[in-house]
Amino acid sequence: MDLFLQTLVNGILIGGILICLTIGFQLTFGVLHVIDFAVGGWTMLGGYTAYWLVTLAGIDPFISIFLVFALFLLIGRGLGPLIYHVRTSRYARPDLMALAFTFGIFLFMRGGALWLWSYNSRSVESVLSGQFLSLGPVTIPLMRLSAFVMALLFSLGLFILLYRSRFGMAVRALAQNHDHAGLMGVDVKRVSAWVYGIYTALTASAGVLIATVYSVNPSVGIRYTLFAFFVAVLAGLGSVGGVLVAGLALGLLEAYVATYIGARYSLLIVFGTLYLTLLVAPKGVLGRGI
Amino acid sequence: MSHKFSRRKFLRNSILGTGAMTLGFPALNVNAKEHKIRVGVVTSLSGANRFGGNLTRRGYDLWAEEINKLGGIEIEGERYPVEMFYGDAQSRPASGADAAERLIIQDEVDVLFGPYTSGVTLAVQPISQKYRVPMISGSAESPNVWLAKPAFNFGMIPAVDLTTDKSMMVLAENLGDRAKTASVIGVDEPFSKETAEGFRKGVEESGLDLLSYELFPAGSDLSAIVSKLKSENPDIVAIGGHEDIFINFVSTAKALNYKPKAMIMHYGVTSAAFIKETGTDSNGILGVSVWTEGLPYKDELFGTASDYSDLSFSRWGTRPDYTEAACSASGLVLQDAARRLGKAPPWDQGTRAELAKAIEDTDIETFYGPVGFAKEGNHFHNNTKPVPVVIQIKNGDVVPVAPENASKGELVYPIPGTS
Amino acid sequence: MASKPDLTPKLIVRSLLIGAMVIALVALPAAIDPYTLRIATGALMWAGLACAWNIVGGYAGYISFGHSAFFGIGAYTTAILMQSDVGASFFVTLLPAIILSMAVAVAIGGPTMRLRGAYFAIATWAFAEMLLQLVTVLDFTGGTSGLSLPAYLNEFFFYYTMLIASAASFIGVWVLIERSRFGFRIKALRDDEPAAESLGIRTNLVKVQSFALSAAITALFGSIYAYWTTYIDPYSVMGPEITDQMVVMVLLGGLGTVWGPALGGVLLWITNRYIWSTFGDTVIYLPILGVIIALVVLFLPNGLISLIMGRQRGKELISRILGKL
Amino acid sequence: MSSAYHKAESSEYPPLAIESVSKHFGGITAVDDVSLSADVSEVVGVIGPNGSGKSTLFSLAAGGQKPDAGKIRLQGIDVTGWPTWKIARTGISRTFQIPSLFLNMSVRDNLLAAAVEGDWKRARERMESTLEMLEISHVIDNLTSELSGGQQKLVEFGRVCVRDPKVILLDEVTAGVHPNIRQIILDAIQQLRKTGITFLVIEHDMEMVKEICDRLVVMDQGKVVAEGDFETIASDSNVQQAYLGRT
Repeated sequence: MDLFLQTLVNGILIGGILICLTIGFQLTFGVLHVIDFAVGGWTMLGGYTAYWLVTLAGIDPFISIFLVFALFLLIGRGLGPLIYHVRTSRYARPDLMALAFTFGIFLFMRGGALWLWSYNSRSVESVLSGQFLSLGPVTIPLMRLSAFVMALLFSLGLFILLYRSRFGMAVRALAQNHDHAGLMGVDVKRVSAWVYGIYTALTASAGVLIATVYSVNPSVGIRYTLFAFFVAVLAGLGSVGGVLVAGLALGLLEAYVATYIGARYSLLIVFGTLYLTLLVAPKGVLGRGI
Repeated sequence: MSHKFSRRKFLRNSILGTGAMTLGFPALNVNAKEHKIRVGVVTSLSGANRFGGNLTRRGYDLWAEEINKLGGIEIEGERYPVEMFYGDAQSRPASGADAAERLIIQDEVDVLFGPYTSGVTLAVQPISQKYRVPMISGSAESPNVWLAKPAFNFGMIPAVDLTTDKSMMVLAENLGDRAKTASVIGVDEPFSKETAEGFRKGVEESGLDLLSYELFPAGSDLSAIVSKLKSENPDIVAIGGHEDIFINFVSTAKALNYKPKAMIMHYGVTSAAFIKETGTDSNGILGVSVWTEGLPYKDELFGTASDYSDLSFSRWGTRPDYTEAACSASGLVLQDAARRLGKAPPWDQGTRAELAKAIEDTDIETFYGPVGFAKEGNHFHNNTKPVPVVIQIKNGDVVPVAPENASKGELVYPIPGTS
Repeated sequence: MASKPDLTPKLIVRSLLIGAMVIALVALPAAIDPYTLRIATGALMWAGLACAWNIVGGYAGYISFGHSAFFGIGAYTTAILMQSDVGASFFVTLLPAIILSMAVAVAIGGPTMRLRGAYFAIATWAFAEMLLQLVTVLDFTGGTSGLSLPAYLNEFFFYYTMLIASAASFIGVWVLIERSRFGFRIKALRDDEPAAESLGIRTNLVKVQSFALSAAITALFGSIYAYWTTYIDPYSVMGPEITDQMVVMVLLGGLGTVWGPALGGVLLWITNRYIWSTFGDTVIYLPILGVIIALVVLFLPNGLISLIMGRQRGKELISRILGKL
Repeated sequence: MSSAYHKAESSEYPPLAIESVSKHFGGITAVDDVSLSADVSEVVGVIGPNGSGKSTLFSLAAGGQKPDAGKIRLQGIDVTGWPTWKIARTGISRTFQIPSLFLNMSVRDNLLAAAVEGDWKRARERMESTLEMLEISHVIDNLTSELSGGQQKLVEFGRVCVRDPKVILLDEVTAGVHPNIRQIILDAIQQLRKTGITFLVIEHDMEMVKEICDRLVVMDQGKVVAEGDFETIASDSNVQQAYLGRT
């Protein structure tokens, strides 16, 4: 029973990490209709930034996360127009071209990180590293808990931004229809660029916590890309609310399978379930959002 | 590090490339060979196994630099400098094969220094055999490599099935009644899985109670594994994996308020990066190593094991682990075999086959320990001489604690502050 | 629609060019060293794989992220059948490899191809990852330790095998898609599925057919690859990198054209190996490759084939001009 | 409405017979118990205000959507619930309200693609004569995405003709096109009906309706509210209230 409860906690907390990872991706898909291959790359870069900030300047990840957010907001804002250009061009398949473009960016990030910062895994130390909370038989790691809390804050913040602000209204108009939004006086290009900025900021910030929970090395990206994609389709691409459900579901599935069926089969069952779910519910568990 | 852009190579490749496309000619031997021994290194500089791949490179490079300081390898009274060529296997067997063929054909290497992973080694092995280029593998530890009976490949490190079970038995014996149960976990990937299997065998043979044996996919979240171990609370936890997994395991266990009474790992524990990244959490962790700087071995080039460690530290800034040591020792094997062969380079195919024979007959003492290759059996051409040492990390130092004759300190058990 | 070509000077020039290319390809091994031949063999393989992916991705308009699964099925079928306890000879293993991959493609193609766009892409990726995990936990696949095949290191054999397989794939695709009714069906499906359906085209069948054809070609190359490299493990033949490479090659070469994938596959592979060998003692080639891909997308959106054929209509023109040969 | 009754009534089946067909979307009834049949060479106009269920009726007839109740017969064959492609092969062909051309293909290939499931041997010949009839032979090699709106309408119309169907459904085929192009289409319809093809057309253009339709069916809120020739309909008070009055 104790193990069962602990597994429940483990699953929920894995879910929190998955939600952090995916929430920004959902936004950029919902609005720009870009499948960003580089999502794992942004996560990795966020982690590295936090690593350098704590190693060189002694800034704790819980503080540097704000710096990372600001930094990547600007980077993403800068890159956004390029993504927008590729996505809205008159190419044969602009969606694919955007995918290829972000694939190139991802390769650049991965190779660049490997080249600059070499190969070894880096642990990011925080005040909460290794700290835990004991609740009866259950142990709650505080780092993971804070990732979970951040997942909730991200979702809440995004919700407020989308539904309680002028900018959010423009974003939602854009998500519905690019042409109409343009006609309604929305500066489509600028809003798109900011959306991409917010996405990279959210994802890099998630990377800070993920690097603190696990560790970071140049090759971690591809796995995060994979999981972000999977959580996103399970949620229903573009659905921000669905991410909460899908992230928790995948987290719990992974934890329970690993504990009770065998860790060796955890990914097999997770991917299998995902594939079958997609066949049964082609638009994800909650359908489209934003 | 020689990360410089080689203009000569660039030009030559360009000429080769265009030439091959347009003229159709045998563009093979563009530059006349100086009297050098050309050594090709196939290893994983990028990809999943870049960590260990780069360690192997350090080991090989350190030897090359040292021998070149003396003017090169001595053959029949004359010195022949060593020139190193590299091919990135990208942690992929096919890239390793591409790299090997390129080094052999285009760079015309006389000898190969082998890859980091067993998978790449398995793909490179047939190519070294085809062109009769002897290969000395300073790293590959999977027993599968030697099952194939490679005629031209020689392994410096005993296969994991020879080391992990023994070290588990040594550990169990040392702990006596204090340890009764053990759990084994491992990453489901070639080397790690075999390490875990070795540990399991050791647990069974030493009469410990095996509480669980579990493999998990690389990159999976460890909280489930840790929680399970915590609820079983075995006396010994044995882990097969690479440094990434250890770092994640240690931090996940800590965050879940679990500290096993004893934790034994194999590869990577002794690496500087592991100790640095885990900090004080590494205190008390046990490891298996076929070499440590405290061992009483020595040779002419590097001096004692501890001299080697100092040299490596001053060159790279970190203390070497056994992979680096084994890779540096690969050079010593080449040196000795070339001396016995007694023929000046360049070596043709026939001579290289003789060189392989000479390597097969190796029987030397080095700072890394005795080296000699099995000539038959399931560990064909594997150096089975080194004896595994159980080490324990104490305040950032790697201290051999068992067996008796190698021990430099007390085995601390259980680790203070354990669950 | 077979048009009866007149024997114009243009046609003669084209025939001569094609003839020269064929002779060059056949004679190449005599002219280059074994390493360069190895790269050429790889280039042929990647061109063939890009061609296979293009059937589903370029013509049918379904972006598959799961083609590594079929590559792996081919590789594993050959590897398993060539283990000493079975002892099949290489060519004998090709048929089961192709049949198995087609069977899997038909089985999953129907339900999976009901999904569109990104959902299809990610579903196929999930399938490939699932198969990858399955291969790692099974025993007869050697698990994560992989399988070694009998080493047959005749570089000429593999060059010509790849050449034949690749040429057959391209000619097959050209005949089938640019020269027969099937081509109209599949392109109509890509451009507007309801409209295609309203014209009597059985789109579900066409989708599965194209998926199975693509899978079969992919598996064929997987089989040859396994024999060629002599050792396979789950990640080396089923890892997502295989698919990534195929996708990028087609996009860079020219999506939905017959010859774009050939150009993309060959050029990208040679560039990859060239940068890799030139900067081989560092990993700087990885970011460089990334930048090249991004730049091509930005400046050559219709693929490299449009360099030859001009920007605007390169895509259609090339297939039409070459199609008239 | 049994088939036995049908057989007894006429030895010749009508090319298209829609029998008491209904379709609901959620709580909305888009098509409500509609019956309609068209004879050989007849041109039937379907008119009505926006949202009266005309396009849905077309989708039901051509198989794009399945009716919740009722039957669709082509030449007496019950095709209800058949997949679209199978219904199409039985001899019905349609255009869409929003032109759905194969935009990455040339005009030639668009037309050939339409013939792919029919008489393939004569496809090229029919493509060429269709292009000639519609006076767009000069853009044969253009991508359809490069054409003007009117030309696109022509290509879509041409695609339908190439198939050589028994029944053609045209959904606002002349909406927003240049008068010249409109005339081309009208002439083509007149020419094709002489070969025995039945037309069902959705139109807002009353001039055109008057000119080519033998019979009109007026729909409002999913129901047929009137049926008859142009004069009868024009004077029908129901229609004026439901449709003409509002526009």
